[in-house]
Amino acid sequence: MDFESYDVLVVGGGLAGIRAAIAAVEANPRVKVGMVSKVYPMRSHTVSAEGGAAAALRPEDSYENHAFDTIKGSDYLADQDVVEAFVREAPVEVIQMEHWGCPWSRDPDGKISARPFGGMTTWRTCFAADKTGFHMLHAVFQTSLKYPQITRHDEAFVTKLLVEDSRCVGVVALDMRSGRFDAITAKSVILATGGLGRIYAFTTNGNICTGDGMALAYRAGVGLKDMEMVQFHPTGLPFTGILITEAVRGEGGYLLNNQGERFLKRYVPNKMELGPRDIISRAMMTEFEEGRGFEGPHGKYLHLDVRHLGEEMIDRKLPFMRELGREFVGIDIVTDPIPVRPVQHYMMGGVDADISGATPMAGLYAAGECANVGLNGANRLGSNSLSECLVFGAAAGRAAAEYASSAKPVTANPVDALLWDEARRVEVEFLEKKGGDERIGAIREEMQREMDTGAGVFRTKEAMEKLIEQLGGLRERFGRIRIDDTSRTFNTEVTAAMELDFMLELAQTMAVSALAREESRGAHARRDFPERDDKKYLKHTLAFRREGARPRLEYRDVRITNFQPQARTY
Amino acid sequence: MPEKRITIKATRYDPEKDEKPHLQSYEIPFYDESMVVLDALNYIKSDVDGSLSYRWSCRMGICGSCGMMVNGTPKLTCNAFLRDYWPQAIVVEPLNNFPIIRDLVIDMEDFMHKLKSIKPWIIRKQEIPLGAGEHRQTNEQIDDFRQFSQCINCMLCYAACPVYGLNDEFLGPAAIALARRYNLDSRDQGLKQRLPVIGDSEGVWECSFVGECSVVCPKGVDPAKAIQQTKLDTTMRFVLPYGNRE
Amino acid sequence: MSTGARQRPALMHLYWWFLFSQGGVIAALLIPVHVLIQGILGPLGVVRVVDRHYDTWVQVLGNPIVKLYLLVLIAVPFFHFAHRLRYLLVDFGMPVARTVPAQAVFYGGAVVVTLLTIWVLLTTAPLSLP
Amino acid sequence: MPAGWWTRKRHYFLYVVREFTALPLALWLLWLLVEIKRAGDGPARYSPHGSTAFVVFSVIVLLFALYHSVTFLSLTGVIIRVKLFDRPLPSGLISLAMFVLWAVASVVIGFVLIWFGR
Ligand SMILES: Cc1cc2nc3c(=O)[nH]c(=O)nc-3n(C[C@H](O)[C@H](O)[C@H](O)COP(=O)(O)OP(=O)(O)OC[C@H]3O[C@@H](n4cnc5c(N)ncnc54)[C@H](O)[C@@H]3O)c2cc1C
Ligand code: SF4
Ligand code: F3S
Ligand code: FES
Repeated sequence: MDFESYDVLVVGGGLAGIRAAIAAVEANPRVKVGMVSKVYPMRSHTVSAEGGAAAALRPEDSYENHAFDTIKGSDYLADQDVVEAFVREAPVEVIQMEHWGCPWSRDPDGKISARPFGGMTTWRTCFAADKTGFHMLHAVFQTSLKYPQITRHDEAFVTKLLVEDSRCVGVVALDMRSGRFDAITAKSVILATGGLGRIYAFTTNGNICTGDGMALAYRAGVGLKDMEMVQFHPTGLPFTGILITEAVRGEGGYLLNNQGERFLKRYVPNKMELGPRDIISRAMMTEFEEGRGFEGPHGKYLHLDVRHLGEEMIDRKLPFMRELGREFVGIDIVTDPIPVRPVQHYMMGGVDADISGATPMAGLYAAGECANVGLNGANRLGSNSLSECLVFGAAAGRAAAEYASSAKPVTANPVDALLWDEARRVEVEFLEKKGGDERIGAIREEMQREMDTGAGVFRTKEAMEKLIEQLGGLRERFGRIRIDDTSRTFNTEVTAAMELDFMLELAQTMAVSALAREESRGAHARRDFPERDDKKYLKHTLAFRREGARPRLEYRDVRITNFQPQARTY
Repeated sequence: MPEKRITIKATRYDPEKDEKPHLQSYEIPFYDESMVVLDALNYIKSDVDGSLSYRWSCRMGICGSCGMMVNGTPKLTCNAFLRDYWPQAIVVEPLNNFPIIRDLVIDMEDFMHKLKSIKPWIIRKQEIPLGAGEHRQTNEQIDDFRQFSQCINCMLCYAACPVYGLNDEFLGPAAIALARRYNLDSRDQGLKQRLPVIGDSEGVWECSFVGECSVVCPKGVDPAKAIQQTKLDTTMRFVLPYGNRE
Repeated sequence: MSTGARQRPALMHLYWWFLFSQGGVIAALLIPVHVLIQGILGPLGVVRVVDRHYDTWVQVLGNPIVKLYLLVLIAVPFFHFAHRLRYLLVDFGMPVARTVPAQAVFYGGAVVVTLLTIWVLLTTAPLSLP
Repeated sequence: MPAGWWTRKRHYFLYVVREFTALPLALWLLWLLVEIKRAGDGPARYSPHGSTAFVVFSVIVLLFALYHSVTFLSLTGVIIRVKLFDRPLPSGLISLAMFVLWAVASVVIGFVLIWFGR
């Protein structure tokens, strides 16, 4: 059997994945890079990022300030050496994106402009109107087309990592179009598969954000770090969960309760609308609980008001928000307040990776939202993620190219057997499955509902224990699923089933990790343990898979360099 | 009040079984005024018939994957509201002018090649080093190409263009709009390299300015304008005695 | 789609398009008023028009500026018409209209009309300077 | 692509009409050429066209001609880019200028055609 073989294989065609692929080629023009993605790269969810990418570019800013804001934002769970390296690289990467054609919005002098963002103490968020992710992704994807060394496998769904002698040597991918299973081997593999928002019912994430890469690594024995840390964004549109960017508040929008009051003065008096996401989301939930929210057909909501900014400003800086309001809510944000409520948005946790993206498994790297390199800790600051994709995508690309240059080539022998096993597994579990009676849609919706209640903005022991139990039941039901689609051609039902399989696994690690962290830190807010506990929990959680049992947890100290933990008030 | 219902007729085609595509009818509840055609498809897939295949992801009109023919017009299904059609049935078909892979999924490899052929990246005679910082560019200079940089590659314009339907060698609206996006970028110096492709017989000259591409474009790109402007600019370069031929 | 080694845009198309657009402008700006006055108001006798009487018509036609104007008015739009009709045939499912021989026929036709116009203008009313 | 694609949508149909204007306009210009040629026939034999059929034909041509002018001139506004003080002029303004030009040209030509008539 023959198979594609690369030096570096990137799984994921989002910002992190493409950045990694280019970095690998630029590090060593002789490397052959493969890029697998389950959707065409420009469909990756990076495309929906709106607000901007943080980089200390302006003279009045400094690396120290960016580092401190990030660490404080993380509620001191960030690894400080990683943060310090990140803030130095971010400006370089933003300039690199500029050279690749990203249409950054500019200051009058022609330099890249910046806007204020939540939890950042100065104007540091570079933006391309309010379609930053869209412009960055298209710029980097189109730039990647000029490298003949990069070969793409579009619409190929990775189902498993190929591991030989505890070294990652490639992946098994289902080619959506032909229904064929291929082994795609490589001397090193980079996971850049993005977030897992679809584990929740109410999320800003797109349909493809199902955490596949995390699950792939987890199944291969790699630990998942800080899986309890899930970010809820304060301003999602009710019903759809479509995001209204934080830039709306950055540009001066107000959050109002049903009394027309800027209620944040009771929660983050010094920062008001520019407070960090975790605190504002909690403030909003508290307003709901105390009866100061609006009631709508899709539940409670509050108002985000930009009417005072004026039409000219809105059209220049927030045109996409106006478009979204008009098309999806039927309002004009120039004259109407926007209904919003907190919504699942980002996964701080992810595949355990170090500052160069290396995971504990030889040959396996991770970058972007699916990785946890220790940058975001317990709460990511808005606009740090796009920069993270660039900085750590590039780092992983370079490291993987370096590793590949000295690694042994992959041999066909075990790969063939592994491929055959995996193809057989999918066939038995999904394609040829007969007699099941559970709809995957039903299981997925129930999982999402349970996660919304059990692992939402506020958490309690009881709710999480119930959640874990429910997830166990869902796992059992998943064993009896029914697949209507028997075709090999573009079978999206089988891929949806595999995604659900991944998500059920991840949901369990999230709930178990969250239950074990008996404190409140950043996005992890426990009603039963409302205080931060640095003595016991200034540590990363690591979850390892155990067959048929709850994951095994380990803890690892957070690396502190220059910033000693203090109380986190804004 | 009894629950409202709506009928969706969707194209079904499985190359392993069917000779040609046919429509299948589904009646589903229309339970929320904000429901879009994509929600209806998702309802069908999750609760009625799991074998219906289509692409989607962002459900906010930015990833470009959910384009289909809705009652004969190319639309982003995540942005086509059921309330605009109800109580009539809605016919959902794969985008016109493309080969069908399966059900509502089209084959867009052709565009991926065309996209690459126009060299959609910044071309410089002399790269400036990263250490030298950014190229200076004013917001007004960005305005020159802003519109053409909004393309989400959704392929609605190709589905709407009869010229592409007749001759799939035609470079087509989105690819030319993107070429123009780079040609108008003050940082780019690659016009000369792109001209042979966009100015070829199957490039801009194939377009007869039907203009439907711009009508259906969900992002206001106005590819028809990009194409005609390219024709004019190219002509100026070569026809006028003082044109810059390089 | 040929993405080969071609170094320049397809020059022939470029010239055709140039003539097409010029013809379009001229047709748009000039033709309606001629049709209105010479085709409708004149024959109906609503207004006096130069071409209703032999002497005024010949006198005007003798003017070299008028001759030049008429050449532009009649000949240039034909390149526009040729272009549009050729593309229309393609749109109606006749790809032959795309070929070089078809181009020769259509634009050749416009050239013929141009020559014809020159001949007519030179042979009818004798040049008379006003 | 079915041959009748252009009948399926109003916009496609209008496009085909727009392109089709070429034919009536061409015929009318050919008539004008004949009219000029006949000026060579001499004073005795010259008689200008004036039949009802010809007037009806001209009315139809006029409708096509107006359609051509309106579509062509407004589309021109979209295509032409003019920058004044480094800011692009709005396309509406360019179209407007084209329409003004059309009006002026029509008045001047109409004036000449009528003034020299007798
Ligand atoms: C609505 C929204 C707005 C945001 N706004 C901002 C912002 O303003 N600033 C900011 O910094 N961050 C923002 N974020 C966060 C940020 O956009 C994301 O964290 C980031 O884009 C993730 O990029 P990525 O490359 O890791 O993953 P993605 O862009 O999600 O890409 C994942 C890739 O992996 C591929 N893939 C996944 N699974 C598989 C599989 N099994 N097989 C093959 N391929 C697979 C997919 O096809 C895709 O190409 C926002 C996020 C959202 C949802
Ligand atoms: S030009 Fe418009 S319609 Fe065409 S692909 Fe781009 S966004 Fe879609
Ligand atoms: S519809 Fe087609 S013909 Fe030209 S103007 Fe648009 S590409
Ligand atoms: S789902 Fe992304 S554009 Fe419709």
